[in-house]
Amino acid sequence: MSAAPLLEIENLTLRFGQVEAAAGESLVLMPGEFVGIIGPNGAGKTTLLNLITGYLRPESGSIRFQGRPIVGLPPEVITGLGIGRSFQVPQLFASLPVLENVLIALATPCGGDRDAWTPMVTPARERTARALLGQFGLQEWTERPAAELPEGGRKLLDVALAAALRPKLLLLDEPTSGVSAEDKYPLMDTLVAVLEREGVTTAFVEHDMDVVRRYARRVVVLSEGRIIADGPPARVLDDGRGRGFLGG
Amino acid sequence: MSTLTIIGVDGVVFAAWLFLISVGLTLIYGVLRILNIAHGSLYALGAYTGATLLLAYFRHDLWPLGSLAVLPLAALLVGVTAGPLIERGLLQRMYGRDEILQLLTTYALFLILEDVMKLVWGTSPYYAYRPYGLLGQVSLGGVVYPGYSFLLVGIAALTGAALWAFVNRSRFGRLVVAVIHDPEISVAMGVNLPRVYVVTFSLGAALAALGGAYTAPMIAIVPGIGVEVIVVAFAVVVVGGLGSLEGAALGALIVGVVRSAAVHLLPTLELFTIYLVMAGVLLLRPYGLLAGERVRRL
Amino acid sequence: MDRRGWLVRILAGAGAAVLAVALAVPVRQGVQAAPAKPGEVKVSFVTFLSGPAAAPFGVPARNAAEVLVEQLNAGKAPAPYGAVGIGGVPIRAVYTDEAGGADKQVAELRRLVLDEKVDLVIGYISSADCLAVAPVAEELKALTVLFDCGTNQIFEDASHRYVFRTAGHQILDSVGAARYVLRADPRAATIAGINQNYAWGQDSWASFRDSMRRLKPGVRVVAELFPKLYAGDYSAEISTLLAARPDVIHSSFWGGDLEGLVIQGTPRGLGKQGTLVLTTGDTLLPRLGRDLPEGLVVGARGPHGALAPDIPLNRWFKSVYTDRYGIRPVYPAYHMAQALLGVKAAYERAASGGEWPTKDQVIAAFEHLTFETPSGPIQMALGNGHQAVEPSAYGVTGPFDPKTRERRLVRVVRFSTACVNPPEGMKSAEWISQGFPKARCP
Amino acid sequence: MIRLLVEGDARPATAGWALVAAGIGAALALGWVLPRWLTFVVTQGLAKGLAVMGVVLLMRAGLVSFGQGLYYAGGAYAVGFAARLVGLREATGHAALGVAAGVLLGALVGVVVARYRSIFFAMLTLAFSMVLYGVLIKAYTVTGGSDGMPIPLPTLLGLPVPADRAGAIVYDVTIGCVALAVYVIARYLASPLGFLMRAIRDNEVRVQYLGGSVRRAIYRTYVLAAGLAALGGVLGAFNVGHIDPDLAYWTTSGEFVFVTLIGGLEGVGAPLGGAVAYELVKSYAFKYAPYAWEMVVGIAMLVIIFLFPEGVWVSLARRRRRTSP
Repeated sequence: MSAAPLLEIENLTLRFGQVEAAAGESLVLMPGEFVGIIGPNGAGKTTLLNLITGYLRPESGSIRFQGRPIVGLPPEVITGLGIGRSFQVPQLFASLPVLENVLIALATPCGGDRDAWTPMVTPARERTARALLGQFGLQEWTERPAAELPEGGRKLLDVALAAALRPKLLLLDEPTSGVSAEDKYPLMDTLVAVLEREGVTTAFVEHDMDVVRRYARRVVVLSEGRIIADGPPARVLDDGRGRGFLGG
Repeated sequence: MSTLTIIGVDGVVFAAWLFLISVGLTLIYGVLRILNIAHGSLYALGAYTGATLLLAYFRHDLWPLGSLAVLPLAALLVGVTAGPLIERGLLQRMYGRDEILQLLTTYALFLILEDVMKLVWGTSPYYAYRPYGLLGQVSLGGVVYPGYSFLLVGIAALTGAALWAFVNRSRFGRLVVAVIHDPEISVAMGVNLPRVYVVTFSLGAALAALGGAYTAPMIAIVPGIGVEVIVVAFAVVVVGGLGSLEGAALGALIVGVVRSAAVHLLPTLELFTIYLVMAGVLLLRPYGLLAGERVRRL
Repeated sequence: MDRRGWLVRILAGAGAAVLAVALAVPVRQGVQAAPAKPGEVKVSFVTFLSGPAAAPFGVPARNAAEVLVEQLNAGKAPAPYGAVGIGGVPIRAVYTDEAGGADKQVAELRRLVLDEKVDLVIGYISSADCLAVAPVAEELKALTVLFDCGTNQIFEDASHRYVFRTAGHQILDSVGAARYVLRADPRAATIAGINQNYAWGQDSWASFRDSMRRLKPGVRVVAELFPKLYAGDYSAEISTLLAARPDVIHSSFWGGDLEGLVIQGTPRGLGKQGTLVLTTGDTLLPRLGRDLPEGLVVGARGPHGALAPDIPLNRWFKSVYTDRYGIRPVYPAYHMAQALLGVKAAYERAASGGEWPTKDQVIAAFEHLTFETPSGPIQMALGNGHQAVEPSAYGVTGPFDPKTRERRLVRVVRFSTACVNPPEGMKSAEWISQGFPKARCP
Repeated sequence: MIRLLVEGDARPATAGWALVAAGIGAALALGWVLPRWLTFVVTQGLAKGLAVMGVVLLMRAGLVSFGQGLYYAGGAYAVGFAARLVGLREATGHAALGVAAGVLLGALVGVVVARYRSIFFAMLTLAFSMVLYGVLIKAYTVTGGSDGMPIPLPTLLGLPVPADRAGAIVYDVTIGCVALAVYVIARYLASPLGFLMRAIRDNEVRVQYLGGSVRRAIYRTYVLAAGLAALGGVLGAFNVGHIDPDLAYWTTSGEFVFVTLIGGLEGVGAPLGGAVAYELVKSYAFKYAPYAWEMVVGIAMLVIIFLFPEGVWVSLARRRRRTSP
């Protein structure tokens, strides 16, 4: 594994009025890591993802991806550099069939916003899309509009769309929220299996401590826009500070 | 110096008229989130109703100044008839549907109302200019202005103040604000949403009609007078910020003064002023001067 | 379904409507040969029936057509138009709306001529429509009489065989206005214009301004305002005019705009400090009655309305029109009468041999024709006999006449056709800029 | 239609091309059979249909352009200027110039409007077309003002067009241009950009997070739509033989938007069929209800909105599919 960090965050700050959403966060992600980000509501977890992906712009601080500063770039450019992302509320093309969702995800990074001439649907691309849906266990739903998927399926498709980009870094925002208790582990098993096979560096925001304990290799704890703990799950989660902030 | 005075007076008089014709549009958009293309038709409806009432009034040889009080009656009439009819009959079926379809619905309404007015009032012009000369003349900067122009300014100011008080001080106004903020939560809190919608739309319609009614004594009322008004009102409201009362006032003032300056100093540009102001403002502030950008939470 | 499926659908989409229409259309009939006397003459009248030009122009013109067709078909018109309909054949009128733009009117003309098979078309108030329709009428070889539009381009920039215009173009209004103003006030030194921002307003102002400069060198323009058509509110423009204090203010406003200008300007003294010239002001007289101020210079785009001569044909026209519609005819109605009576005169002259005339015979008879109208005799003098010349007349609003319920026009001056129209073969702009060569004025 | 593409075979069968050729041939032949006034109406419908197609392409991303008249007029006036000022008579040159003018205008205006959505997009496009309208009226020494200007009969590939055959020839040229435009649009709809516009309508955020620039996608489509409208304007100018500023007035653009209601958003041919049908209906509404034709159009709109929200064409096609075994 290479020693160069994939993502370096330094002294990130951002305020929403009186609330400090980021109060000088610094964080380094190495290639191949699988990191869980936890913290109470309003700790700035989603804000951190929004800052990295360019949806929000920090007031100060720097973000480097593979050594390149990315603050100020629009989301589509940052995505193009190799950072994929899923959302708390899945961001899908709800009225389009599931297969088309993935086909668009495959075609868009290859100049989909400028190519008005070559057909989007090629046999090769369609095979890739079906294979990806197979990996995520969505092969039964290919022809149905994404809006008809159950919540777990929507979450999976949301990640599948991000994964279709073959990102170097994948940021998942609460992949198991809104999913029933008995579906959580199968969903995470599916996700982790795919992502590990592809060797994608992953950071995921999560509320369920059991999920974090079971899947994360490293845990970062956020509170009021600060990183208050960072380390292996066993140490961080059993540490009193982490526990206290998570409300038990 | 005197040219500046004239520009200022003309600008304010024109701004008063602009405010009257556009404030209803912004109110309706703010609450119902529907851009009412038929707004100009409601203005025309107000002008026709106002003229009809004025003609009836003068037929009875009553106190001439009383005619000025007949005009709000016309607005009220349009508000309580056309307002609920359009909102209940048509628009309520469109809530929550595609914005494009909402826009097209009001466009269809505009086409229908134009011909309905022709069927009701015919194609011959209506004149009701008697009130225009009733208030005497005022000389400002060497130029004579009719008192009526200042009545218009007064009515616009009064309307604006009354609306502001209504929205910010009355109980119903607070309900309206709640609905603007979040229709779903306000329903959960027991707000009668259909009632808020029908009252707001009728009020907006009445305001359009008020603008029309007070314009009636200045012009010959003929089919088609509403068409231009739509575009002008849109521009004013977009400059100020869609859905903002203060924005409508500010937009009207800016457009009014810029246009009046153009008429006096650069008549060739007069035609474009309204669009230039609109394009310029939107380039700098994409959602108008007094409207915040709504950021979507992820 | 495969890709073929959607290609077929594209075709279906593009072609289905075309095919459906094609099947529904009956096979075309052959071109008519030597004409026998027909059962009727089918005339299409195209005027504005909707939009802002309907009330001031379109409807009065349509009404004039309607009442005249009734009268002519009943044989009740006075000499020389006593024959039933046209040459004994009743007229059948088809009324069409001029609204919808020039492309719409071109489509309508094709439909009227090719599908509805009208014998001739009388119409068009808008100059844009006249300019668009004229070449199509030539292509269709359809006899078309333009009755009201004012542009001078039609016969000055092209020559036509099937197109006639029985009204004078806007030059005579502007030249007449300039001559009248300088007669009434030879000391006038500053002029201003408020005209609608479209071809009619722009052309009218340009030819008035140039005529003034030509007739009285040194005349200064102090304001040129072009508010947009149907603007409604003219407060700022009126302020500008009042502040500029010109000796003469020219306006070719018409319809609602004209009335708005007068209503808004009167209480502010517009027309008191200088002369206000309204070239289409005749329409105001019956509308505003006593409320129209005194001292306005008013024209009627020729000797029409209140400026029409007191002759039997005019008295008859005024009375049948007023009886039917409760208001006296204004100049668009007179223009319509000119067109219909001109057509009748041309047909009857062509048919004087006893046989029903061919289209070519009607055209030959129409060219250079002089015929009687309620406005006096009209001569097809310009454009190789296809364009009428009219005299011009202006007057000043005077005391209110309770009998007609209008203000009387005083100090009326009539300018003969040779005084206010360019000679044959000369363009209007050149005629004015060269100082009105060959003009003969009283 | 898009769904069919996903499963479809990438290359059309030769039988398909034969059908296309036969269809175009049949359409061309119709021009010499139909009565002249009807050829005119159909040509006019097809010319406007091209502008309507542009509106449809944008509407697929949820954007209503109330200003396509800007490009329709732009194309038409490019022909007018070329004929009047430069003396260019060749129709193919006119067409190329008109489309270039439209694309150029679209490329400039698009920089501004591609930032806006919903009502702001609608109003800004409207404002730009009204500015052109104002310029056309104001600059009357060049444009002829509100009177417009005549379009002389052009030559076609160097050959003069005889006046009595002009209608049929313009119709055939229109069919040819429309066939070409349909091909381009079909490629566009099947392309990543075409799909992306539907995706933008559903979810702009996701498009961004797939690395797609929403603004660029809208911009490119806007320019394409401008080119289509300009081509329509060129053909309309040939057909009518006269142009005036009303082509840029917002009610012209409103008509284009109205026709999309008839055609719906999914077809390629439907906007064309819709435009032709609309021209015919307008023709007859004029004839039978000269005082109330706007009302007829308005009521028709409401009926369509309430009964066929996806457009008459698409809704009927769907109903047929559902009822067929």
